[in-house]
Amino acid sequence: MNLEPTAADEAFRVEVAQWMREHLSGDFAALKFRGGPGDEEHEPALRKRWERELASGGWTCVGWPREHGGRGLSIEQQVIFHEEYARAGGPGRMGHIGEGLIGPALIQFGTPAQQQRFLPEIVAGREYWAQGYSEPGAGSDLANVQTRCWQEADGSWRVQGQKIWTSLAHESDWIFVIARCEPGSKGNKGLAFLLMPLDQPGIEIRPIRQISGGAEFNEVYFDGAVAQADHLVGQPGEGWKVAMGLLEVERGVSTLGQQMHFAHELELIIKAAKRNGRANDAAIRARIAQAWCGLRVMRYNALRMLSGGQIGLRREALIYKYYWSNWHRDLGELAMDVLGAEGSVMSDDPDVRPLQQMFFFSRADTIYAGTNEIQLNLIAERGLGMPREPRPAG
Amino acid sequence: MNLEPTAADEAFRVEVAQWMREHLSGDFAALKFRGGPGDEEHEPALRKRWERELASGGWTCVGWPREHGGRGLSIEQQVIFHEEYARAGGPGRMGHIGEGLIGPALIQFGTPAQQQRFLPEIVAGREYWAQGYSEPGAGSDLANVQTRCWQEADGSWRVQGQKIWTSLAHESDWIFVIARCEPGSKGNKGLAFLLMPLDQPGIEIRPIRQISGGAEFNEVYFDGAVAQADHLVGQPGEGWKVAMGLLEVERGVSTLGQQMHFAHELELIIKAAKRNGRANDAAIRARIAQAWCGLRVMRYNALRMLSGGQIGLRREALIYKYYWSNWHRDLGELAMDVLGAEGSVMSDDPDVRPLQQMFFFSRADTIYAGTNEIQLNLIAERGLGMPREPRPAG
Amino acid sequence: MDFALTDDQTMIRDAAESFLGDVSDSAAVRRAMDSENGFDREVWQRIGSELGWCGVAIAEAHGGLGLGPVELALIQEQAGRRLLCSPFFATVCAAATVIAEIGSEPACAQWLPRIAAGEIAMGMPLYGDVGDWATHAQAIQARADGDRWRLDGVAAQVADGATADVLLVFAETDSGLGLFAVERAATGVELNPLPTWDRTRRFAAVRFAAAGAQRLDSAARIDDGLSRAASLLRLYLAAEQLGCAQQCLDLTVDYTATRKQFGRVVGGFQAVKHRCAQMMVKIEALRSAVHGAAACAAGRVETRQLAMECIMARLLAVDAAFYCAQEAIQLHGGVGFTWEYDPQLYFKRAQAAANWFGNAERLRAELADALLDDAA
Amino acid sequence: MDFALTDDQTMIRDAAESFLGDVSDSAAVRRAMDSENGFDREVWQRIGSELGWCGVAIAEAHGGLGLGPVELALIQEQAGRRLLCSPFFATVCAAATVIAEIGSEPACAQWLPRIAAGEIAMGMPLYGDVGDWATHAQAIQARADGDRWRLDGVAAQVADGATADVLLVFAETDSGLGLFAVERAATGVELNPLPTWDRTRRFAAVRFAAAGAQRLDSAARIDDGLSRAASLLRLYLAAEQLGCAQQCLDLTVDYTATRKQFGRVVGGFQAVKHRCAQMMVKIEALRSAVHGAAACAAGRVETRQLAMECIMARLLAVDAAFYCAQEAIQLHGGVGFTWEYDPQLYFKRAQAAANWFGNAERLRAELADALLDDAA
Repeated sequence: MNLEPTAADEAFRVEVAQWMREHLSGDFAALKFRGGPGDEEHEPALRKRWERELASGGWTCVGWPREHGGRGLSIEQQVIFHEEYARAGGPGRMGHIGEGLIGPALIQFGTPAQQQRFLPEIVAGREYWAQGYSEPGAGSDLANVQTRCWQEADGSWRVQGQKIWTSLAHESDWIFVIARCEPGSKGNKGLAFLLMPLDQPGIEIRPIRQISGGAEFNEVYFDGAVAQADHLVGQPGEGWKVAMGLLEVERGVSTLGQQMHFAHELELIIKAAKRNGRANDAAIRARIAQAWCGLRVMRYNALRMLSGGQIGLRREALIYKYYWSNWHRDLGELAMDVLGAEGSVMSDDPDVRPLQQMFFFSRADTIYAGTNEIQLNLIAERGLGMPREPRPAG
Repeated sequence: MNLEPTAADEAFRVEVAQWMREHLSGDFAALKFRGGPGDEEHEPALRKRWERELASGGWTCVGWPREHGGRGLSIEQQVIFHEEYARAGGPGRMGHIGEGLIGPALIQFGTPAQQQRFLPEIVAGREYWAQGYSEPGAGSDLANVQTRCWQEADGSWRVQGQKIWTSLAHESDWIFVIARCEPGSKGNKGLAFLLMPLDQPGIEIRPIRQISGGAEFNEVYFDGAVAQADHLVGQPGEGWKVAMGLLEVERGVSTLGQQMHFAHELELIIKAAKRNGRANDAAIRARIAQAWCGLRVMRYNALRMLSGGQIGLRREALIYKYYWSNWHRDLGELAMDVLGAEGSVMSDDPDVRPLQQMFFFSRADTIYAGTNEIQLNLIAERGLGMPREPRPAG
Repeated sequence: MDFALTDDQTMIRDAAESFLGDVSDSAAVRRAMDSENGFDREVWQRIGSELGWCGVAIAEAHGGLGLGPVELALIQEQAGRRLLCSPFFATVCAAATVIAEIGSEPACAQWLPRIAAGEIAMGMPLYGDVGDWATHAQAIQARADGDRWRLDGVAAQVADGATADVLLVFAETDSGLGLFAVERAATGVELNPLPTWDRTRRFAAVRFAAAGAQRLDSAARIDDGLSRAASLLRLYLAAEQLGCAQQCLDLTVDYTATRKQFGRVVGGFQAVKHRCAQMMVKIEALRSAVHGAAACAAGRVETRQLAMECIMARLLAVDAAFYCAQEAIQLHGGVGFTWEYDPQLYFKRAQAAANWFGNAERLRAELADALLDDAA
Repeated sequence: MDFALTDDQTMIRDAAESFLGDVSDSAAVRRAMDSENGFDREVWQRIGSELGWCGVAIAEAHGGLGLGPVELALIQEQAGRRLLCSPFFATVCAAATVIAEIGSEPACAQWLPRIAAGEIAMGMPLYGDVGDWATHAQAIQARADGDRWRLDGVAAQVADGATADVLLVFAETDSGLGLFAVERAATGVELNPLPTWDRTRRFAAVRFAAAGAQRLDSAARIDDGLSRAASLLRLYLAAEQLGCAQQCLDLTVDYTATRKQFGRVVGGFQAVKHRCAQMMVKIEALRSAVHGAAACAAGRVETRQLAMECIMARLLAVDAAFYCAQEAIQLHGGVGFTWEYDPQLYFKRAQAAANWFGNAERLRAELADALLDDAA
């Protein structure tokens, strides 16, 4: 067990920090600390330009193998990259679905042709992706897919149905969709995983306005929308395997970058508390201390995840979503309690507005990607071997 | 809605307080504030004498109808009696099972002969009762009764089985038992309700030592123990009806007396906090304030219960057990946090020991008479009409 | 001792439930939220004229019905349940209470009948505890100008400030705190409507520049009166939040009764049932607290005891309203944080209201002072 | 950067798990609780001689194995899991750490080898934060008496005070705080064993009346050393509590897997599953915290940062140990609060330990001072 960085890692950290300092400037300076969850609608065009700026420095897809256009960084260096990116105030990544989800899935499950068609565009920041998993009737029951697909005589696929909670669909070029290709199949059997351009007649995107007033989520309606024959990933019927591979990938090193973002939020809270005097209240002080503890726990928990699970048999991975989402929701409450009545008024202050957005948007943290209730079921069943929830036929 | 007392009630309050002041003296002074939950083993003989002292003043069974030997007090006066009893430090009542449970059950379901045999002894403080409901395998599932009974040729009943959590069985003369009289019956069908003397060859009492070291609970083993033919209450097979009637009675006016006891505990905590300086800590102060709020809630909630349920359709009765037991458990934690390291050492100080006992014994509050989990099921199902828990055949 | 409602009280409650269910359903609330003034004038007029709620707690001598805190709390509970967008809260619960508790007899005689008749709407800041009122008053200086007064300074957040006919503020005079009424349309009054997250109750920042004002307080009443007024305001707000919390639970029980996941109705999962049960525990505890405190306010209770009772009710209300709104969002799942479903409305109200008339921490501290200075 | 255990560390952990599973099962713990001394001498001797744990974190120069906080924390976790009744905690985790961090070189050379060899047991008070140590030291006055010192005063709660060979206490000298060793059997030492609720770790009140003592501290080391020692003590206690919490969860999962209610295994109820899952969340968070803080302690971390990391671990430990013991009782149902079942043992330990080396409130306040004095 050794937390000391090597000299090479230290040098790499300096390199990233310096690049960020030099490039997150000029037009891009306005993007600092913007575009995160709850703020994803901020300046999408400029943020796409920023993605290409990153690409020009070789800072997209840093964890992908070199043969697929990535930088092939070690885990340690990926962590350092994400930390320094976040520390510098690097904006929320427009390309994260492509880089973090569909790219790795194509590297694992895609054909060489698919890889050649899609991966370079993701690396270069030229094509953006949206995900089509959740459905209105399914909620946390991801496998309850009602969207249908069928193959035409020419080999192309047609899709009919509806997806929901698709973030930034209106800013994306492509969507990956999981749809039922075997009529009458149930649950995770009989599904296909398809890649589809969003700009086509059979697809309609409708924004979902959420609690904070923004609308980064969408409903996506498919009415006979088309996917090319060679844009099926994996075999028909095995879409679930591809989809689950993606969800695993979601728990990657980027979590340490997320934590830097959280740390920045806690700094804003401390700043606000000092400004308005709440920093003198014992109860607020105690809660700030408690929040800081959570930050440390998340850091060490992530390091455990990256160390190969030797300490604790990957139980740390199982608790992570529940832990951070509830911690973050609490942080939102702390922020508003610190702001007091001032917090009730929508603010333009760059030190205040992010805290307000965080407060409202963090309400979604404990719901999306597995609600608290689902997470606790998983922890009990997979982590503790307790009996599974009964699932009546129906 | 009117919380102002009448002049007659005020006079009655003075009468009770004065009687208590005069009689809870001499030998009995040592009983002040003793004998409550967690302390029930304190001086049983003296406390039985105290019961007879109460009887001599007409202060036992104050809510029973006069024709059954009670005082026939109104609800308001019963409340006043219990409040003043507790305020004066009246000790935990040795006779409360007789007075509060089996007596009312006999008044409702007993034969005239049973009433004449048993009620006067309860009123006079000459016979003490224990209850035989819970069984080792049943826990919260009260209806899962395994103890069997059968009728002999001479009409007497024999009982075979085991009961558990029988408080003060070793200090009691009689026990009421619910046992299965119809072999093969299940759940709440086919049960009989029997009255049995404890001092007989077929009954063995074994104390259960609990967390605080005391042993006021017992296991009671029945090996062909006998109940007289005329000591069956209600019809064979209808024992559940009698038993449930008892549980309803448990939520009576005595709850307001219990609250005075709680208030006394909070006073001890405030005293301790002032003594050792914790009364200056903001967090302790906040928790004391919060505890006081809970006391007020319980008082008003009890007044709602007594007002006939007009405000809120008896929902206040449904939440009461859950509310008070969790409040009390929290109070125990507050007490120990106030005492600090001093609290880790068993104390003889009459200002400290009751708080320690309360801390440990209140762990049982959220378990006995319906665990938290059962209470929440009941609230959801009966209070909110949500679906019942599935009960697989078995 | 009788904790039951009288027949008249039950009638008032039932009428409020029925009326507000009609005129303040979700669609009506959303229309009001999107409107410039933030409320429906017709509903407000019906409340004043047809229903007579404006005078419920005002003495008969001042043109009211001479009922009291119990009745007004029952109406407030229904108003909270329906998130009634209306000048009712600032005018009837807040301003009328403050005037009645600390106003001079001429001031009461001038203003209370007009409020009772539903003729005027008043705006008022919803500051924290009594100590805060004095602090905030320092931001406004009052100087005598013949019979009248002139105000200079700012009130940061005035409820209904942009729409009320008259604004009621505390200001600093040479001889201490005073209560002043200013016509909203008067010269020297500058209004700045605030974009609050909760759109169901509007606020404006107000700047006074030598604005003409009338002084309302009676010096002799101010000490005791401020405390009693603060207690009543907390009670009315607690009652409102009881209604908010109840509606969150009702929405959640209804939603989970039909929504299916994993082939089962969501409401059948024990975790969901237990969460709803815990909402109910908090709500019924709050209901007991509100009714208890209201009964105290209606009875002969000394100022200090009343303060403790109303702090208690308000403390439970802060917690229950936030918890139930939070759980309503959580148990609605994905739709819970959308604009389209109602839980977010209650959540925003709960967050905003947490700061009105004292936040939980300040309330607990105030209560602890009373308890720990008192006990032997 | 590597957060994985080395092979040696894994071996130490596995050996501790296996040894303590044998010698410190529930029956053994109960025998020790009922014994006069409170521990099994044979087990203590095997720990010292056969297993070599006493020297794990002591430098090789002082006869130890020269390993460090990571290894000792791993042993402590298993000791906590099994509620090991032993002088190990007071002697090896507490006394040796304090001597190593603030002792003079001669004192270290004299005492650490004896501890490492398992030759002696030491008793020590487990005061709260560093500030407390100074306050409590004022209850004991030390005066020089030639080469040696004389102590007068009281130490209210000394861990293993009645059985240790040597007692280690802080006392007030003319020139400030000093650390002193006193033979338990010395003249002028009066011992009063305390009837603590937790019988798995014993305490005694100690009165000194001109008791002969040796001074151990090096004046130059005391400021920095006190803080580092406090950090390590908190870490070792946190590791122990991690083990306690884990065992509470394991006992509960096992019990609920067989116990039936309403015709179903109790562990199948969603409410029970979720509670167990929440225990696991707290435990795994604590595990991350303990391993992170241990890695910091083993590395090059400045005193102030180390203090923050160890407070963090200790804060999580207080909460997790109490919560898991509480839930173990609750989820065992009726038997949960009986003497016969083990949850009560962990519950009493959790309650007692909440006061050692700083309660949660003090720890949070200390951390807040560091965070809020620091941030821009």
